[in-house]
Amino acid sequence: MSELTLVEAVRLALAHAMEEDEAVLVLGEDVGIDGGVFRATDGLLKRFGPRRVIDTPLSESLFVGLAVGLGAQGFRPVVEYQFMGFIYPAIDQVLSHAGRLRNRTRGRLSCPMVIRAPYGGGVHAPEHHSESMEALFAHIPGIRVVVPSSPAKGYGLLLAALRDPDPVVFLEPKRVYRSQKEEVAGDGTALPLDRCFVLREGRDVTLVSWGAMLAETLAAADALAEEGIAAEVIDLATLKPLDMETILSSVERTGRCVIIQEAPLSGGLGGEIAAGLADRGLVNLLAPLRRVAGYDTVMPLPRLEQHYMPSEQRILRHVRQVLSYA
Amino acid sequence: MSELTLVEAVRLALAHAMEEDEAVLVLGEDVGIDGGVFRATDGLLKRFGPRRVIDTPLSESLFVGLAVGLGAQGFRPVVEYQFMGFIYPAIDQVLSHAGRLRNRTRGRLSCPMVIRAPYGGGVHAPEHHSESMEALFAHIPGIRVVVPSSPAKGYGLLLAALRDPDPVVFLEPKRVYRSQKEEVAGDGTALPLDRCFVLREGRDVTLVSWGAMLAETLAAADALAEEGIAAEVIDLATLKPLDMETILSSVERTGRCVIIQEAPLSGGLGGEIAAGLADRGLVNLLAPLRRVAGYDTVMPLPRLEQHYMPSEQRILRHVRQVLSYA
Amino acid sequence: MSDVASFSIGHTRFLDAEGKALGALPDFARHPQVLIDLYRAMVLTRTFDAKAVALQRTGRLGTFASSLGQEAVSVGLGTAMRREDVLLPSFREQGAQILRGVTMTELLLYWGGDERGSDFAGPREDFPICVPVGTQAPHAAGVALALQLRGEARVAVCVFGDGATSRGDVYEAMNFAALMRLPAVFVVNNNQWAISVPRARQTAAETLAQKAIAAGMPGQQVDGNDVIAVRHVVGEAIARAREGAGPSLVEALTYRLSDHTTADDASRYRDDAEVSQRWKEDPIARLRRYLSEAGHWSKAEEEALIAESGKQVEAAAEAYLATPPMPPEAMFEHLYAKLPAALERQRAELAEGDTP
Amino acid sequence: MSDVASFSIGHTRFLDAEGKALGALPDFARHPQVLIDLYRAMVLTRTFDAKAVALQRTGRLGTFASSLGQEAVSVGLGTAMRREDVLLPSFREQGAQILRGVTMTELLLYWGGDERGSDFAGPREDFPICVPVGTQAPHAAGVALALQLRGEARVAVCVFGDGATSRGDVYEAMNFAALMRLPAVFVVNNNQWAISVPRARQTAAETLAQKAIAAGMPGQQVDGNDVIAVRHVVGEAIARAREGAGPSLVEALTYRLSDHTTADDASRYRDDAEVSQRWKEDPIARLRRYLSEAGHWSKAEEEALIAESGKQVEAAAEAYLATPPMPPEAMFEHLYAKLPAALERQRAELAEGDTP
Ligand SMILES: Cc1ncc(C[n+]2csc(CCOP(=O)(O)OP(=O)(O)O)c2C)c(N)n1
Ligand SMILES: Cc1ncc(C[n+]2csc(CCOP(=O)(O)OP(=O)(O)O)c2C)c(N)n1
Ligand SMILES: [Mg+2]
Ligand SMILES: [Mg+2]
Repeated sequence: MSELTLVEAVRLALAHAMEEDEAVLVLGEDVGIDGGVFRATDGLLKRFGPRRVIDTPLSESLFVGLAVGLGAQGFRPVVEYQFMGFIYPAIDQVLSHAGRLRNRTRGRLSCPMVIRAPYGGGVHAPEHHSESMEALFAHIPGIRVVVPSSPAKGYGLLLAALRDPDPVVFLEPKRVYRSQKEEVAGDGTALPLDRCFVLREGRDVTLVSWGAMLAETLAAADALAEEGIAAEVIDLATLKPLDMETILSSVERTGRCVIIQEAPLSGGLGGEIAAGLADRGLVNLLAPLRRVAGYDTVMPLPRLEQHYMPSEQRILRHVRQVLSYA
Repeated sequence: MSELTLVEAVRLALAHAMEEDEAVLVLGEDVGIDGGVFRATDGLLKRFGPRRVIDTPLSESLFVGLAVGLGAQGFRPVVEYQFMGFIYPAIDQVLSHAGRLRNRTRGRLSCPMVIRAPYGGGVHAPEHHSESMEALFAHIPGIRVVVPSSPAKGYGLLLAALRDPDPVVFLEPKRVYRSQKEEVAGDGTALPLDRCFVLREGRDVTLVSWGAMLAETLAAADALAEEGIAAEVIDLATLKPLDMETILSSVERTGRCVIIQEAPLSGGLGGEIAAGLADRGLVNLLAPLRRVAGYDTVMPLPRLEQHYMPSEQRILRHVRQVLSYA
Repeated sequence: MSDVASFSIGHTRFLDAEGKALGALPDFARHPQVLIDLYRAMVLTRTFDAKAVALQRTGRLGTFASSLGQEAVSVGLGTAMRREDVLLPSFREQGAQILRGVTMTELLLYWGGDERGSDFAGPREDFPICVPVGTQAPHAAGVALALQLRGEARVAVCVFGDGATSRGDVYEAMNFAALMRLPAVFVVNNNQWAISVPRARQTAAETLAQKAIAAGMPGQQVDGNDVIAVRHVVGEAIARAREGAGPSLVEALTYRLSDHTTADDASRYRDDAEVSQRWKEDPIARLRRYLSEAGHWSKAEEEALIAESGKQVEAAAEAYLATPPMPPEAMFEHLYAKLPAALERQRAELAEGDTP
Repeated sequence: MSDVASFSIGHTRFLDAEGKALGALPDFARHPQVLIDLYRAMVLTRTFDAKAVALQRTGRLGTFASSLGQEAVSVGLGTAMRREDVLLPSFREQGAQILRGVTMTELLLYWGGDERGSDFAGPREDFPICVPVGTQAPHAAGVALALQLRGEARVAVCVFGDGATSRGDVYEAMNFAALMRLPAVFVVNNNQWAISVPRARQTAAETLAQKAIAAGMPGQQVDGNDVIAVRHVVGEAIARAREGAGPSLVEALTYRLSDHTTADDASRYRDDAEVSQRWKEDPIARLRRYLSEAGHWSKAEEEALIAESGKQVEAAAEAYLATPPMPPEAMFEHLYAKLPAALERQRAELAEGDTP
């Protein structure tokens, strides 16, 4: 039981899974002696050896394909992509094979794997290092997409992903990597996949978000609380499959909902949530469903990135508008 | 002026653009002497020669990258991917470069290009040949995504795409390729991008769809008409950027909307449309917003594909439910 | 300028186009029965292909890729493998798959549009047919890494075409396999065409075997119409891989005598004259000539084989045609190990079917 | 087995590590001023790198990739190119970029997080810095195809690192370039490391130059710490490409004396001993020794150069630091040639900024 950062929690979960299951392997660029560019795999090479912690050549389209072969043979590969900006060559293998192998062989072959990648902006990273493209994966059948919002969530959700029999894309908000410390039991207890977490209860409005944006979302909820407005805050956690039930029952009580995402607005996951509410929860809506999101622009380089990312103030502006409907 | 199929209309538009603009080149697998596996480029090699109609090696991750270089040098490459199922290795170049070059160089360099691919199910094609993943592209900043629903739309929209200064992903529903003939002026008149088309006006309910699904959608509208229900039918045509205004004004009149897509439900473009309506059009809604879509499953092989794709009957079932709300 | 590295690509062939031995044959080929079994496997493959094409032409099968003229490649490598090895095929290795226990009924189910065709009752660890060209190469590297990590004396054998050698992921897979000295063998079925693109328009490389040099592993050519040579060369490559000597690439030179698939019309892009020329290299006729000359094969045996192969194929076709489709709900059955609750509503929606 | 193809990889070097000529130098090197200019360019590059690292350490620049120890590669190829040629760099070719007219202020703006750093006032057709490793190789093939189609005597020069040679798209680009005999030259800056992955763990290939063999084009090695050799070998490759003789690959053997970037700590994965050893190969010291021995370079000239380079770099840094950021709306300005109406609402939203 100790206070950990997200990157430490990720490392702890990886070590635990490698300890409890011989089949778990870690592959990626610089995951060995360097411990990964964010140090998420630091110490694993020393502890588990070069047969289970494998530094790969610079071949992004290869890794998920390797994992398909390893998974079909009973291993549980964990593939680290150094940044989400370099994961795109792997979409072919995720879409054409990883998410399909079990179905296309009627269960004869399957390929459990965890595809890890740091993602998102706000850390003044170089070009191509700050995008949020989780929605691309959330549309792909046969996989899971999970995004932790805090150290404890990171530990529990990653453990669950590492034990899951199907492919999981696990996206780690690097803005959270070292920004907060949290108690992490570290006792091997996993958190459930496929469901959202209600971080804070409230009757006036439902705020739905995931990953790094929960910081601004919770800050906005605090600001609202001071005005006597009780916002319910939901952490999506598993983006695919999406637990609409939790969101629906919250909005059934609040009647209002604002969805906050860092990714570009159009085609982002916020649309899926709003669509689910507009169908199954419409009768409960007292106000328009609002999305506060990144713009449909190229993610700006660091000098402008803070103007791109939804701020607490922007969130508050929209929440107030949503609350203004009688 | 003559009756053409979609594949003939595509060919006509390509020929017209190559005729009017020396900078237009066609690249892809088997686009030359074979005329493309669907014959969309048939005759172009003979007419424009091997310098402008280039058969490429089997290197899908290369083509869009080539087009970026060609576009930056003032050419207007048209890249054909044989089937959408093989376009995924190119997402990296579309996302990391094609959609960004103009912005990241502040307009110094740009890369006009048209990325063509047949897509969708319903023609009993082999594995990996029938998916509908347009939503992956509709989330990528800096590009356009266009889907024609008929021969005339195909001709006019493709011409517009070929003249557009920015990258356009042009997805051709192969179920429509030869299923219908339509008058195509063929006089070089382009259709506008960035806006939807109202195919049929109606006051009772708005049906929104795109590409091949408009066949079932219009059939459903016919069936409803016989019962005296007037459905307005909207063809999205340009999926990104999305013309919400046309949809909003329609639903403002009808108060009801059903969105029909062939792609898997979750994370599909239907969600974006519903989300836009649930925000800016909520006050006009008389009934839940319903999406009729493919399932979040792997696209089944031909023996079951018809059960996967939304049928006229399925559409009618949901429209009736939406109409049942007082 | 001083040379720091040099390489060469070899070519192996035992029987010429007339079926004459060019020298001593490898040991296994001294036993007539072995050669007869190779011959029978090639004939069965050709018979199966003909039937599949016929089924497609009559609307009872989907698009199909025949291996006409390339039987020596798939049969040669299929017999060079051990049962416990793992095959990662492209979509033209039915010859090898049948030898490994994939039933012809399963193959027809696959091409007929039924996922059960990839649920092999026989070789449970073999990969299914791979349609996205070259994408099975990374899987082969992954399988080989698994075999190496477990210290098993097994080999992953990956097959793809000449066109696939232009795919970056195939290069990445070979580069990784060589780096890790994985127990893998990559076989290129160089049938000279990638649909309408001839070998010469695929790459400027003099040989496809030399693609191995970039990966840092051995590469060699073999006469892909000489089943004895294919079995021998692939067999040696597999033996080296099994002993831990690392992967290699074998380019089998053959020719696609058929259209690319039943959806293709090769007359649009190649001369019939070229095709008739290539018929003279037919791997089946070649081995038959050798066997008859050597007195190991008679007209009577030939007729019996034709009849027997036909029967087997007919039986498989009947079994295929008699197999009803899966229920629609099957599309949810193996999507995940356990269907997530969030998808239950969709399964229910599917169950409602077309009731308006 | 008969050989059907053979290949060899050559290596070129003119000056040894002590700056002694190993034989006759290429013509251009007979003119002291040419060598002095090469020397000055390398020193300026190193001075710039040092300043950029200092700015990052003091929080005034983002992550930066120094080219310490690799100046001969970028300066050698930069001087081998003609103004009208097109450079497609990775992120460590500042030496070549500066020679081609990219201002040091622009380079600092880029690394400082400002898109205007890629809006080169000088070489308008050169590509910007490319961060996704190897993804500029397909662009180079595209640019070269454009130059070829227009029949221009210009060449696309693409640079990437040893790690990039493991990328499938780099292979695909080289294969296509060779197939089409494009006017392109691919240069590998083999600095022995891809962050923490040493050259030997990147590929089993004995050389990186032999990656060219898979593509069917010439490949050769050059001493990347000998700027004369780099300029000569790359110059010959460019000349061949310009004459229509097709593309080639040049592997420049050098060493990354710095951390990978300012975000890296190389002491985690490599010995200081190795690094000190490699300092003996320093390309700048090497050429300085040669020039001084030959009496073309004095201590006074050295001091003057250091001072002058420092001044230039300081001026560039001040101009960078004095450049205010673009207005937030700039993110919509060059997204499309003309902003689609659908995005106007978002631009308006951005304009509202943080008003709650
Ligand atoms: C990645 C990918 N691109 C395109 C296709 C369409 N296609 C199917 S087979 C084929 C040609 C393959 O040529 P080759 O690798 O030589 O194999 P062959 O068909 O000749 O056996 C193409 C382009 C595909 N299936 N996969
Ligand atoms: C496609 C991609 N993968 C990973 C990274 C992260 N990264 C940046 S540089 C680098 C190593 C590149 O090594 P090399 O090609 O040798 O170039 P060098 O940095 O040594 O100049 C890596 C892995 C990246 N920028 N792009
Ligand atoms: Mg072929
Ligand atoms: Mg390097």
